[in-house]
Amino acid sequence: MRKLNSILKVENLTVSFSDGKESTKILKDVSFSVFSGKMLAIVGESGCGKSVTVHSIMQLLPKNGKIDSGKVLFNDGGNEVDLVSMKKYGKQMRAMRGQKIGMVFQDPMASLNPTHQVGKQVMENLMQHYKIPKKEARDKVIELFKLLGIPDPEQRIKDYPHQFSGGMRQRVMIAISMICNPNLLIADEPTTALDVTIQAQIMDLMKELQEKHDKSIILITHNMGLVAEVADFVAVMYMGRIVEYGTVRDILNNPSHPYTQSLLKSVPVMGLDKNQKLATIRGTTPNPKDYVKGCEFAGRCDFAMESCLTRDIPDINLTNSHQVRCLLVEESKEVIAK
Amino acid sequence: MLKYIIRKSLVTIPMLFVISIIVFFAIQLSPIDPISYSASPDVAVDSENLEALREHLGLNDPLYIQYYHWIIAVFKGDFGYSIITGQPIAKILALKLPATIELSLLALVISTIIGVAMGLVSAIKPNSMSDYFSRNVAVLGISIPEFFFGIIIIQIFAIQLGWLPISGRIGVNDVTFWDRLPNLILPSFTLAIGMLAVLLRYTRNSMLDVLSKDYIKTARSKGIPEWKVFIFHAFRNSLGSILVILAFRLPMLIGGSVIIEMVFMWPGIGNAIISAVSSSDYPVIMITTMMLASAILVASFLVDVLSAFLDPRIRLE
Amino acid sequence: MTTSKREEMIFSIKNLKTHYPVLGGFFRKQIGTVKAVDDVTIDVRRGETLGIVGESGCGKSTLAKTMMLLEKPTEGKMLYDFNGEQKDVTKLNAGDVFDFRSRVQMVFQDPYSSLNPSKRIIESFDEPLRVHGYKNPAERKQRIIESLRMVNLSEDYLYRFPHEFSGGQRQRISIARALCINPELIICDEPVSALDVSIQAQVLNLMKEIQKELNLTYVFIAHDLSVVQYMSDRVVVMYLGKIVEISEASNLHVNPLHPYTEALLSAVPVPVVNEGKSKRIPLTGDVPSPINRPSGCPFSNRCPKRMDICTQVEPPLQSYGEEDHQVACHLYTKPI
Amino acid sequence: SPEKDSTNEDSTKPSNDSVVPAAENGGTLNLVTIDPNGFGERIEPLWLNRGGMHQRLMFRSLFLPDVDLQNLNPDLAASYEGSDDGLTYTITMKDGLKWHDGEDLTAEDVVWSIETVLKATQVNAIYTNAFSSIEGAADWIAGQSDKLAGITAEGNTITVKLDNPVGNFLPVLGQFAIYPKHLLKDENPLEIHNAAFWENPVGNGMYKLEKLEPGNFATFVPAESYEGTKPKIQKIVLTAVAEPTSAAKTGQVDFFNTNVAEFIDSMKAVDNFVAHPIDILFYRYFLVNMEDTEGNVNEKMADKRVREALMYGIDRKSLTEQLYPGLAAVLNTGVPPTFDESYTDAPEYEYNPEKAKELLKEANFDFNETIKLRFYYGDQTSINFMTAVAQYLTELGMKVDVLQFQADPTTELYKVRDYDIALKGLSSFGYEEWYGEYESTNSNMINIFGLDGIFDDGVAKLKETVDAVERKEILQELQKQEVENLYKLPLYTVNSYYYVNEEKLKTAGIYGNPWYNYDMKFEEWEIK
Amino acid sequence: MTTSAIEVKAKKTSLLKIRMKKMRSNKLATIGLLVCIGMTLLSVFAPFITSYDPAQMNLSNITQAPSAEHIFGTDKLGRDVFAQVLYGGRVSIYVGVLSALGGTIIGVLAGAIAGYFGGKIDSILLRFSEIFMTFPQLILVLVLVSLLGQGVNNLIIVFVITGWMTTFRLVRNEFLTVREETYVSVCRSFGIPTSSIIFKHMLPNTMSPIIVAFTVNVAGFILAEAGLSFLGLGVPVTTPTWGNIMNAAQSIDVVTNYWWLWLAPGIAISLFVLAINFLGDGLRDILDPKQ
Ligand SMILES: Nc1ncnc2c1ncn2[C@@H]1O[C@H](COP(=O)(O)OP(=O)(O)OP(=O)(O)O)[C@@H](O)[C@H]1O
Ligand SMILES: Nc1ncnc2c1ncn2[C@@H]1O[C@H](COP(=O)(O)OP(=O)(O)OP(=O)(O)O)[C@@H](O)[C@H]1O
Ligand SMILES: [Mg+2]
Ligand SMILES: [Mg+2]
Repeated sequence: MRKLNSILKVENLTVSFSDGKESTKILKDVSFSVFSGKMLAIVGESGCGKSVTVHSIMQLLPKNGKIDSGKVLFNDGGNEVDLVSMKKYGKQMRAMRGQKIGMVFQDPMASLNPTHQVGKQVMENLMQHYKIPKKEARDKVIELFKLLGIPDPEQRIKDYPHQFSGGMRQRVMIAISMICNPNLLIADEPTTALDVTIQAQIMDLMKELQEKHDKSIILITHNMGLVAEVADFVAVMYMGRIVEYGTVRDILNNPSHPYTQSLLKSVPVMGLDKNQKLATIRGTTPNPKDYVKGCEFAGRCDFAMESCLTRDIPDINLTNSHQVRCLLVEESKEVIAK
Repeated sequence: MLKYIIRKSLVTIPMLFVISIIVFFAIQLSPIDPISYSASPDVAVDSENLEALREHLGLNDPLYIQYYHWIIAVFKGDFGYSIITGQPIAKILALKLPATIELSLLALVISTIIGVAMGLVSAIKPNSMSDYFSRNVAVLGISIPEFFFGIIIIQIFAIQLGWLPISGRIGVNDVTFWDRLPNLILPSFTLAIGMLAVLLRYTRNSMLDVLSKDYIKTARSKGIPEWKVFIFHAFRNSLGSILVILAFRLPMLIGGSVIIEMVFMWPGIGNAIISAVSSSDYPVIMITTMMLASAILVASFLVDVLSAFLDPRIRLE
Repeated sequence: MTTSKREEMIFSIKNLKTHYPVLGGFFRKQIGTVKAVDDVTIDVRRGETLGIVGESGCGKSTLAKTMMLLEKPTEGKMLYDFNGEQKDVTKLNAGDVFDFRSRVQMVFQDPYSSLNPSKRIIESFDEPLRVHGYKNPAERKQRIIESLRMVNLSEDYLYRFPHEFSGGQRQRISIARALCINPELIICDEPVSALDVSIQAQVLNLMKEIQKELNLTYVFIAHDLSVVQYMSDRVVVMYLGKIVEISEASNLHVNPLHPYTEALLSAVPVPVVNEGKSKRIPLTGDVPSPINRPSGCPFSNRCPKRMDICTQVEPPLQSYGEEDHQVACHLYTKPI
Repeated sequence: SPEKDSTNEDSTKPSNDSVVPAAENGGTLNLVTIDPNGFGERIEPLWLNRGGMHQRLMFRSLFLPDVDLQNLNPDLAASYEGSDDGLTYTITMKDGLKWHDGEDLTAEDVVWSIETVLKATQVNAIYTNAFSSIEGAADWIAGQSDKLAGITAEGNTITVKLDNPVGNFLPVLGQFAIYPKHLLKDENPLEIHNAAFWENPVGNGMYKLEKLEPGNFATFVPAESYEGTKPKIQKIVLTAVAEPTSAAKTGQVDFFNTNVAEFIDSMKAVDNFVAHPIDILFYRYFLVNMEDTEGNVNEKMADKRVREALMYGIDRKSLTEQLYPGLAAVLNTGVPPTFDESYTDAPEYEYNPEKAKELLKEANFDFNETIKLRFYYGDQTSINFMTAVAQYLTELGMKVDVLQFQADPTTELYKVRDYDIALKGLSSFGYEEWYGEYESTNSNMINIFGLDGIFDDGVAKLKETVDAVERKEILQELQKQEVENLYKLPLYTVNSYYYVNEEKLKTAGIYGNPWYNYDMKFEEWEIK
Repeated sequence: MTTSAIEVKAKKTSLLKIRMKKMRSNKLATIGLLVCIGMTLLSVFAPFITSYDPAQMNLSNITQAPSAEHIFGTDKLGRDVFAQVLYGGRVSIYVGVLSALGGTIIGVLAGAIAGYFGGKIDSILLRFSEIFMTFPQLILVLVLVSLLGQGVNNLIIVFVITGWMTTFRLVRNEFLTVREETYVSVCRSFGIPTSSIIFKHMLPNTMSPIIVAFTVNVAGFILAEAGLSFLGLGVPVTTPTWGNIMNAAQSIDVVTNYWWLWLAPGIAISLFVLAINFLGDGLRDILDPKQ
């Protein structure tokens, strides 16, 4: 196994949203790395901060969102640059977006401009970053469309988004993010709006991009099955924190955070016996505003201890690739150590 | 696209037809006598020949026959005569419309440029000082009655300061547009105020709406400069609704100029309408109504075509 | 048609068609038809959970709404068992429709819009109860509290507004509301699709418990095959308004017959590392629009096992192998 | 054109007179029509209203009356002769008269004009009244003859035979504008006022139309064909303004007349203009609707004491003084008090609300009934006037409802007739029109007064009589009857003002009724 | 008929509380509301505020500039302008509110029916409203006024006839959206009567835009009344309304020399309409569920 180079390192990222006068911490101390040529999956329930994380990386947070602290170190061909230090819509940051980092959003219909031809929308990205003639750009787009399995690309680049099916639209989105050949691709729930058969097509395509073209990918999803199939690394988020991080094997075969465990067990799998009960998590996701101290999951955790709510929870390295943010693990580790 | 345009334009014909029927019969219901103009009550007139004229003009025919004659004549471009002045209505229109169009167009240009620009600035920086200012200007603009506004600026700019003429319009043929401009400024500005306010609000709202769309995020994720995001994506996409409101307002500019023309004594179609209405000059009322209705229909047709042109979802349906 | 006589039929749908007109042209004439549900025949048995699965737009919701008499069927019969008497519910008089509605209820997909945002929870419950003959206010309130308890919600919630609840709670409230008039059959149209996995599990568990407790019959619709399989006794697979396969739930993933079912199964990601990838049956293309469906078998244009006959003749739904396993595919067509 | 260049040169000052083409010599007279609708695209026909200055200068009649409208001077006619019985007139035309287009103007034009006016619709009743006494007029109007029998032309001589004497026949001819037969003979008389002719009319007067810019202005220059004294003013420019004061200030107008109180008020501030007030017979009065359209008596108004009460209850004097300062004079009968023929015993109805209330009480007036007060003048002064009247009546304890007529006034006044009292105006040539309204043959008024012809004899006599003394007697009688019946409530006469920019314009100083044709000695007018 | 006999506890709901709070924090809307109420009260209680009768003439005291005695001066009949503005407000506000109410009721009824049922009824009503919209409003008003006759109530009828379309379209569109909400299907699946679904379940959820539209309409009708009366075509000239008082300012003479005749009523109209518009704008934000 060759040495893994990280292409992106997120360090202690903290983001808050203001709502009038109040401000709520939505991301707390988020740190993770994305390795070259690997796919990192971020999983977690709705509202846990997955999208905010990637939007912070791209500096595309809405106006009321603010990065309070932390670094986003991007490896730009050997140069490590901190994206957070760049001006939001400045030249430097814009040079990153689209060219160095591509992004695919959840809803392919809403994410494409309905009044522009799809070809134009792809070309726009290319021509923003490379001074090349239109014709050449067009040829490149056609080429990419072919590669992404869009039939009849010469004709279809003139079409408008609404003339495409959901799956095809998502391919166009991927084309937009890929046209400048970025090394890092961020896909925020790219298949949630799609049917399973189409989801399978899109995921195969992304896997192929990653493997054949050596791209690094951040995939956001809440489908554990999908994670198992395509991801190399997994970060599990809960309430703005990464509670568990590791390789896909670490997480699926040895889930160590109670949250991860229940998440895995709460999904029915094919062939599950009808009479077997699904694992559930008590209660509902609390409001991030109400957070005071300790583990956010403590209130719903079956193994919660007193200390869970009173002290800061450290990240604990189980192996050098597997980290968990849970006191249970700390204790059992201590036990092992003893 | 062509098929779409043809289809849309075909819909307007029955509408016009229905409107012509309503206009005709509504006015027939009122007690207005179309030939009483020959007998002003201020002048002693012997009314014996009026009956002959009534017969001659077919006014004793059943209504549907009268309607038939009227609509056929209108189709042929014969709009009949004003019963007050005896002038052919076609000529009245030919005479008055240019003045109104001149006024309305200038108002349109002023309000569009200022309104859209202010709306854009507002939307780009919502809740900023300039946004706050623009929004209040907009509310003010729709709240002050235009005649009051007109009177105030006449008082200020014409009477107190004497910078601009109070009223009237110098002839079309003798001087260039630039010579008429001093007379145009006050009325067109007054006329523009309301429209400006509406456009400002509309532009702001639709820009804000579009800016919250996901595809704006996509555009930003391409690394294109913010101004391009605003212009090529946000403005381009809100243009549709802005143009819609613009086109819908267009005939209202003509209709809405009635009061302005009155205040500024502008010899346009609005003034003609007012005097037609206050003197019950019903052939003129009918034709001007039809004209304004057609203008509105044309405008809504334009709206359809424009939105189709701007929005491929409609165009390619 | 072979159905088991062992179990009692509660709702039997025969050759049901629900078509929507496509309007267009000069005079907004009908220029086509969306055959949202086309020639569907199903029997719902008392006490069972009948799962319906299929991709988006295949007509699941339309089928559910038609069964609930919210859409008018274009053709076909729907026989409901009114205490032993079978009546065609498409031809009921107003009073009987009412009776029907008190026996059959529906839970909808979207927990956020299924509660009236301007009404307190109690108000959302009150009117259905009143309409269904609970004249006494105190009795109504009692009934509401009971049904809320059934879904593990306390009566404190009675006077709250929907926006004060999470998605899972709302879906539970919706279920409680469907239950409050004591129905026999509940049609669930994707009740958990909009929920997070952990909440989904809560709701699924709850539904199972209630079913046992009240001896309910479910028609359970979802697009997630594993959820349907887990919930159901039998599973109906739909494609483009048609049923392509009906199978025992436990048997489905073991012995799928129809190529579409196979493909669907293979596309479902399994949360186990390094498995499944190799087995995937790639399906090319998208689901065609129900307006211009391919001739012959609706799946013929995407089917990896397509034969010549498939584009010409529509395969009938026939039993294959076991009695309760039906499939509409030429691969299994028995010579008649 | 050279005029255009000159305007462009001094385009530094954007004054309105830059439109006005400069005259070569003799100066330019600037006239205006006051019309918020701006300049039209034609010259108005003259048979309904004899018209403004420019019309008077373009079209002539057989005679040119003095400023008093009675003494006639020759104009198109050289001389006339009337028979003693007043039934035959022989009029001799001048020789060599020409239309502005060079065609001969002959007796034929006059005969044709008289024949045509009888069949035309937009015609002042003074013509129809006078000319329908011509022999055979009834047949002619009814289309039963193809010639108006009573009028013949032989060479230069026109002979008119009347069925009965018409007192003001010749003064009427002095007002009657002769139209060119050769240009209008193919028009339908009913619609002659709509003829395209009026866009470029060919006249016979001192000035001819030079150019008419529709919507803009018209210019007039002295006509070569005019046989009289050539005028000094070489050009007349006619434009339209919405209100004259600004035009007066900017020099857009040198001479105009108006009877609008507001303009008269605002003209006080314009120094270089001199105001010349003139008395004219422009009546304002209340028409009392005595019968409804079905012929039932209007109970509210039937009692004369009620009508008297109204006269006492409205302070006409203060109203006219405040609303029409210097412009209106209170009227008690059809003959204004300042005139010789006025009936001195006529009650003056001095403002006396107590008496009014008493009268109402005596008449058992039902105060629960609402009095419908209507008017059709839209100007602010009239509105104020009506508002004030309503207030006076309210103070008498009456319920009033004041509205401006919605449909056309003629229909509202005579056909719909949903009113009790309506404000009406009447522009009269003589007293005949005022009293003619009482005639039982008056097709409009008969319905309103429901008269049984009590005025008929007197009015007929008045119409026939020329002699001033006799006329005075008849008028006294008529006024007495009028006072007795009180069907019309006389209010005031609105006079008129001429405004002359005397710094620029020198006139002959003769100012008469602007609605009628009279000799203002225009040839003497000069631009200083 | 008791609707929900289970008494709904008058516990102040958080929703209402939030809205009240929002209202209070929206200064312009609060000021707008206060000004509207204030001016309405001034008009209603005019007799307690001024001793002058607005109709009382005093021909010896005409066109007086404002003074201590007549704070807004007197008009051409010597009437007190302040009293006229006060009393004029009564009619102006009455016309505005009643017309808006009528237009809203018709618009809501038609819109609800069109939006809920869709199909043929919808197309017919839509076409109908299109025809009304196509007519130049001013002319329609004028023709109707000439048919019905002048008068305050007739003007209101005319305004209602010509002014229901915007509310109709708004409500229709709202209903088209709300119709897709699941709870409507829920009601139907319970067999709740259609009228009850429309008016008891759907209508309350479209109330916010209706209320906003109502305020906008009140402003619009007050302006329309003023415009028509200014032209002399609205309310009978003897009824004082803000527009009628300004009718006098049609002549340059008045504009130039008697500023108090038009300034006071002009400001009254502008202020009131401005206040309503600020209130409406505020309500738009306050009632917007998205905010
Ligand atoms: N513009 C915003 N203003 C205020 N809070 C926001 C905003 N956007 C997101 N949030 C909050 O941030 C938190 C995380 O949101 P985020 O969109 O990252 O969730 P997610 O994990 O992507 O969920 P999903 O699976 O639903 O997409 C949520 O609690 C949300 O309420
Ligand atoms: N009212 C309607 N008018 C016309 N077509 C309709 C209507 N309702 C549904 N359809 C069409 O009928 C087909 C089936 O729709 P249906 O909602 O039943 O699908 P579904 O299986 O429930 O899909 P999903 O999983 O997205 O809910 C679709 O193509 C849809 O576009
Ligand atoms: Mg997200
Ligand atoms: Mg569905």
